[in-house]
Amino acid sequence: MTGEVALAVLLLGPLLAALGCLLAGRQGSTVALLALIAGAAAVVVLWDGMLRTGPIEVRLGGWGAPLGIVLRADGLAVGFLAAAVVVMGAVWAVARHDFATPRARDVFWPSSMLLWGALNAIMVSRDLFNLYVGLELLTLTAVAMVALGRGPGAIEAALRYVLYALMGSLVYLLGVVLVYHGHGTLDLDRIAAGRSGADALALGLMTAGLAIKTALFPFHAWLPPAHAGAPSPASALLSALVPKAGFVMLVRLWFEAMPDATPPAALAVMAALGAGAILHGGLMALRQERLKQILAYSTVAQLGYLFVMFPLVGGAGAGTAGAAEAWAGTQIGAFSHALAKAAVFLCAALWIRAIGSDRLADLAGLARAMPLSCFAFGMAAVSLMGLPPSGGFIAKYLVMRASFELGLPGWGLVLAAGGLLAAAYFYRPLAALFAREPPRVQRTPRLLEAVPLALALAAAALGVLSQPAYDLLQAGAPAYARGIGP
Amino acid sequence: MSAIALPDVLTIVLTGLGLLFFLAGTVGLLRFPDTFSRLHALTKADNVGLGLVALGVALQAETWGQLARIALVWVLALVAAGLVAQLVARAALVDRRLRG
Amino acid sequence: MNALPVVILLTSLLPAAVTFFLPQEQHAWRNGLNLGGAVIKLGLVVVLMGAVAEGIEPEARLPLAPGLDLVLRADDLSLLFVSLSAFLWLLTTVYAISYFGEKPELSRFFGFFSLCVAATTGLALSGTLITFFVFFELLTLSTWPLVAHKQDDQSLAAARSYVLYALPGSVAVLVAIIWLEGLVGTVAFAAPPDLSGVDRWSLTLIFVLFVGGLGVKAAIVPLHGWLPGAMAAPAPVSSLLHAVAVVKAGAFGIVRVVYDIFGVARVQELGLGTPLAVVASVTILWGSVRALQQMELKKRLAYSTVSQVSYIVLGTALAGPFGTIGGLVHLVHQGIMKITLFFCAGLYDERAGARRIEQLDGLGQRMPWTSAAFSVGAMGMIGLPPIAGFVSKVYLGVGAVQSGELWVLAVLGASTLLNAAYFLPLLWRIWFLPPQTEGIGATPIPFAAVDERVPGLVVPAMLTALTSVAAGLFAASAFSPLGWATLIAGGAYSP
Amino acid sequence: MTGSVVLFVVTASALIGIGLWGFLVQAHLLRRVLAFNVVGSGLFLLFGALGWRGGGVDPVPQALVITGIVVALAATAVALWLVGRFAEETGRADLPEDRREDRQEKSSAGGRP
Amino acid sequence: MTVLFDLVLCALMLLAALAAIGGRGLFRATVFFVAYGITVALAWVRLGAIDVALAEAAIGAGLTGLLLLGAVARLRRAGAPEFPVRAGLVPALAAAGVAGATGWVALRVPGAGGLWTEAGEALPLSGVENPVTAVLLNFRAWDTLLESIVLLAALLAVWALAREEEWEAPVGPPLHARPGGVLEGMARLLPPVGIVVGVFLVWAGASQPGGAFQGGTVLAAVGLIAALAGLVALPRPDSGSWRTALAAGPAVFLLVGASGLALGGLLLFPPDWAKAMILTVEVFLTLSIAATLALLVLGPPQPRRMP
Repeated sequence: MTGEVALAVLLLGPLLAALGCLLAGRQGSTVALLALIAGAAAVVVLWDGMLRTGPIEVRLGGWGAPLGIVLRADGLAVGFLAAAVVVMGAVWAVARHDFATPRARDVFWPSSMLLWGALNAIMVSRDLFNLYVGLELLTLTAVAMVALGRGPGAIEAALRYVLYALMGSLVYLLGVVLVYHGHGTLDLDRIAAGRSGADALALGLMTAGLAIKTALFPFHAWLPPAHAGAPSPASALLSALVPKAGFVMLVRLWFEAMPDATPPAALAVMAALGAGAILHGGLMALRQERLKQILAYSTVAQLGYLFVMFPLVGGAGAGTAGAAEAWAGTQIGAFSHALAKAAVFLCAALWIRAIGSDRLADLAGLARAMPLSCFAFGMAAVSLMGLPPSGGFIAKYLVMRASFELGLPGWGLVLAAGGLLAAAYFYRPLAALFAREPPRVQRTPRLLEAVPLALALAAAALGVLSQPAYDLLQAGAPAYARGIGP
Repeated sequence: MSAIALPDVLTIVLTGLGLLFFLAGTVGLLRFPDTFSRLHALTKADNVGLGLVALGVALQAETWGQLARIALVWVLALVAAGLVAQLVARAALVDRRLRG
Repeated sequence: MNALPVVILLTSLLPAAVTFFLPQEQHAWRNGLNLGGAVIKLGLVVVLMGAVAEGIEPEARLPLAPGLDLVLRADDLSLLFVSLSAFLWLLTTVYAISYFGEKPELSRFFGFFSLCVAATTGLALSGTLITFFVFFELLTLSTWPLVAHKQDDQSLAAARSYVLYALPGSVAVLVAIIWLEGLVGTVAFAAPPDLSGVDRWSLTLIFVLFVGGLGVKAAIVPLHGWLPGAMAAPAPVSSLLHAVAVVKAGAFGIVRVVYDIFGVARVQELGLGTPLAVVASVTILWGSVRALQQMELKKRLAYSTVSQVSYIVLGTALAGPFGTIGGLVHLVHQGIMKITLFFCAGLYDERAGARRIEQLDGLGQRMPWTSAAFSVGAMGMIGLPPIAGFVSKVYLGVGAVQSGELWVLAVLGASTLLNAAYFLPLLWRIWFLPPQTEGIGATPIPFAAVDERVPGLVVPAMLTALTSVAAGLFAASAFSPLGWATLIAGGAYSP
Repeated sequence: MTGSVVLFVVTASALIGIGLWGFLVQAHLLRRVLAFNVVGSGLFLLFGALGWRGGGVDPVPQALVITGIVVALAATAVALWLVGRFAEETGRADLPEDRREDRQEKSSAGGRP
Repeated sequence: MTVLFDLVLCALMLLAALAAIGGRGLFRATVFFVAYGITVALAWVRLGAIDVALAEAAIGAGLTGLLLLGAVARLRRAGAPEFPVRAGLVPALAAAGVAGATGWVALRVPGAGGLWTEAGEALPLSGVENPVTAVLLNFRAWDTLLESIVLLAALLAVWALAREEEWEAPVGPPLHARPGGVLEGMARLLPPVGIVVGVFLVWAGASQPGGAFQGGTVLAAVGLIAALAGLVALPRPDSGSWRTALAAGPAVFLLVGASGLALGGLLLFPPDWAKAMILTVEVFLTLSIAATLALLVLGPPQPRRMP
């Protein structure tokens, strides 16, 4: 019962808080803080309940699968819920000082709570149409945040984002229509039980739609301007959390709902797109002049990492221990990317507040003036490069080992090359920070600098204490992810 | 065809007449030179046409509720047509004076 | 007892964590913390030495993820490297404290300094390949800020080239590890994996990847480009980097790969022994020739390091116990002697402003203690008895004969001559030539004002010089580096 | 499936095709939003037509379509106001990547600001 | 006979859609889009889904058409150039491919029968007679709750477009209704009728086609006429009363849903209480939907500079 209450707090809490922030106006951030504290407590309860009794399932309104909506908090969901709370808390701490004007404050706080609520709803939902509505809410709040950006390109970036998102959600919805026609239900587990001739086309359409929402390689054009244009605390949320929702939906569709509707060739195509993302994102990040653009293209590349696991988990390797390792490694990689990417964007937020610009030339020598946030940036960069000690490294190691064990070493080498590319494009800002003469810096309270440091240390800790994260993922993981045959 | 009941015959005749008025209105719209005469044609013909069609359909209504609704539709359409015609005419006048 | 390796690791990890947050002016706290850590570490290493001598091999295990555990395990080979790094870290800390004095950014320096030693200790004490890799990477990350410490263009360029070499190297090592573990499962040094089932082609490729990746740090010829550039770093860094931490880590890695993973017999059977020996020899000769051409003292010492480290690699490449012992013992001897030379180079630079060779003329009169230490180190490097260098070269020679690779003798002879060629002129200038008062040779500090009496700098140099001599004289005793090396070699060759 | 439902399914698919073509090929932002709405209504029509049973449409698709229409409206409103603001700021109604300079721009009858 | 009507209707739909997308002028395209919306509503009537027909006509054709018209006017004011329609082979092939595949699969794959029976069985327990409202507000209440939040999120996104200094200005376009003119006269006549129809729609939703969204749209239209005619002061984004109206619907829905926890399940409507709970939720929801839709049409706060 407590599990259901905790889930209710995590689902209804953020939405109520958003309404509270809308009404509270100036006290918006305090309402948000209360919601975050409640949310954190709920996640802890869920985490503990999950480990003891396995996944927590809630039949909304008591109606159950075919007619009503079923929510299920399994290891993967609780992991992302935890990552979301941590990132939201950090963004709250930095954003408190940033959004002073009434317009920014009255839009940012409700939107951020709605974004958090939508993310929680998507992670635990087992119903295709419910996932659609959650994804749409997530996208609209994200567009609102991009539109808040003060830069010249913010409106254009928001417009391109909305256009891509519109078409993405419609293509996904077309897939949902075909699934309903073929299976007569929208619940993931019931879809897995049945087979229908429309599965292949439906999955193709849904994947195309979600690929647009997750900014997977050919459809990523909207992400860099949007995440660079948005105000930095907002882009921390956008980069760290929003694309993960689309990714989790894809994972549930491909491996839980329709495991055998996916020919091995399709799995290889997904991984190839991921590899394309790593290559394109990395090369483009090397050529950017502004820090936030580098970080945005880094997100495009890091999202590519997540898709490399598809041929390892599905296809020939399905059900083997290697597949379970690749799956767990990718999820830990997603968690540590969320933490590390939020950390680097929050560092960018602090630096832009301190020196007014995020051009690499202006950042020269900042290590002397703001040592704490520069150290945090370095730690987070280490995790994003996949070097030990960090969650990124554990993820890269697990997926690479799985790829070698399953006889597909090519994908492992793609990850290795991706790590090198990440090192290359992170080296330029790091070297700039280390230059000699510090720029004129507006005083930033030390406590604020500790926020990205905490996130970066969390990402590093994920590398050292990854066993609890692994146990969480295994508790309630679907069969294919536990190394047991499908 | 056995003898069709009187109301059905009336419905067909009335709706047929109504459509004729609509046709006249549309022809007027296409043929007349300037905005004002087009407006004149449209409002007159379409309103009468709608009245006739509404009357014809009213004959088929079983309950008073349906009859009331059809009447409400007709009244609202009339008011809306009159209002829109006024506004479009005023806008055309202002536009002509600006460009005149 | 099993917790001992972890505590040894913490003695440098904790000071690092605390030092980062110490404000600049807290000199007393910072120095106390680091020195305390170093002393405790040395004491614990001695305790560990006793335990390992009695055959106990303490092990600590921290599970990270499935099949990925951080394992710290002390065996005789790891102890050899840990004792070297603990001893030299203490001296280098003393040296660095007085070398920097009041210069800025010390908390950052000492933080990364102890982090770097923590990585070296972890690397030495690692029980499995993956643990070794984690600390191998941590070493790269923690040494980057040390090389770039002065934050001027030259040291930033040096740090950049260091990373440019090191990261691809680490990817090579990672791919090799994962490929090997994909074939035989998790690899622990305690129980060498059974490689019989694996085909020759992949084994050879894995070996090449390992040697290539580790070779970057061990500065084997084509991959040594970063080492001379790293001279831009302050003296304590270049001495710790080149005598103890980075360079030896690479060599130690190769030793681990050859002895505890492939096994000497399999390396010879795969026909990889001779090519490795050839590469090492090329490095030895190439390093010495390049050292000859350098006119800057620290650059010459750097190239000398490039060639000396390859002695260790040469030792491992030679089949037969003597070659192995020679290589292993040189790991320690070269460390002690080279750090002496770098301490003295730092002294000459700091106290006399002498960086180029010609500026050394006549410094023997003003800086007798430093020059004496420098001479001991130099002669040791050449291989003159009774200093430690001689012992390793003898064993390497005998090893060469034993393994039937006679051409190696020629290489050793040639390199000894070359060592003499680039060290003796220095000694000649220091002791016998009159000081140059003005012109390009003159040192910026007027000759009369040169004063070496800074205990914090001179004492460590003297101590390391004395240790070099002691290691040579008391080579026969059980607790000398030679004794340990023989113990290890015994293990490697027993069935 | 009776004849008219098949007809509606075919028409709905055709509408999706027309809308998708409009969205992909048009450069003018307002037309692309309009095309998005055409795809949306076509898609919902398909959903309803496939859910046709005897006298009416299965209530679940009906409810989902109503939800879908409202969500589509919300998204369209945001998109249109963004297009308006974008036009006010840049004086253009197409995204930079869609602009082909060789196209001769015919300025409409609208008054200059 | 009816198949012929459907054929004509479908032809009309396709023609209207093509004209809307390919039409020469922007204004012409918008007008055809509204006509297209009406034909789609008719198609829903032909399919027997009256609730959806209402929604499609009110929201799909009505409000969306209004938004498009507003956008056309704004683009014209901003002087954005129009340009002719471009043909494109590859997009055409892609679109035809997707459409063809969808149609082919939809026709070839036998339907799995949907949830007609389950909904029928559960209807008596749902507290309402209209199965669509039952699904909307009971079986899948969580979807509808999120949907009402989506409207609020969209409004926040629209308000985010206001420039910093315009935040205090009232929302809506510059007004130029003549005081005492025809529009104002109409604005006095229509609202009472509109409110009656809207409330009726919401109330009837429990048993016949209708519901919160359709009723809310009618009430929003009434509000818009009154506001555009200048009878009602245009709201400002930071006015407390309007924000309470916006938040009321979702807040009540959330609280009722949460109260379900005490009765044994999230968003649980126990059969005997269901009708009362659903109606209270529906009333507040309609209020919020009407306010949100009206504000969505009025757009971000704009300074009162005359065109």
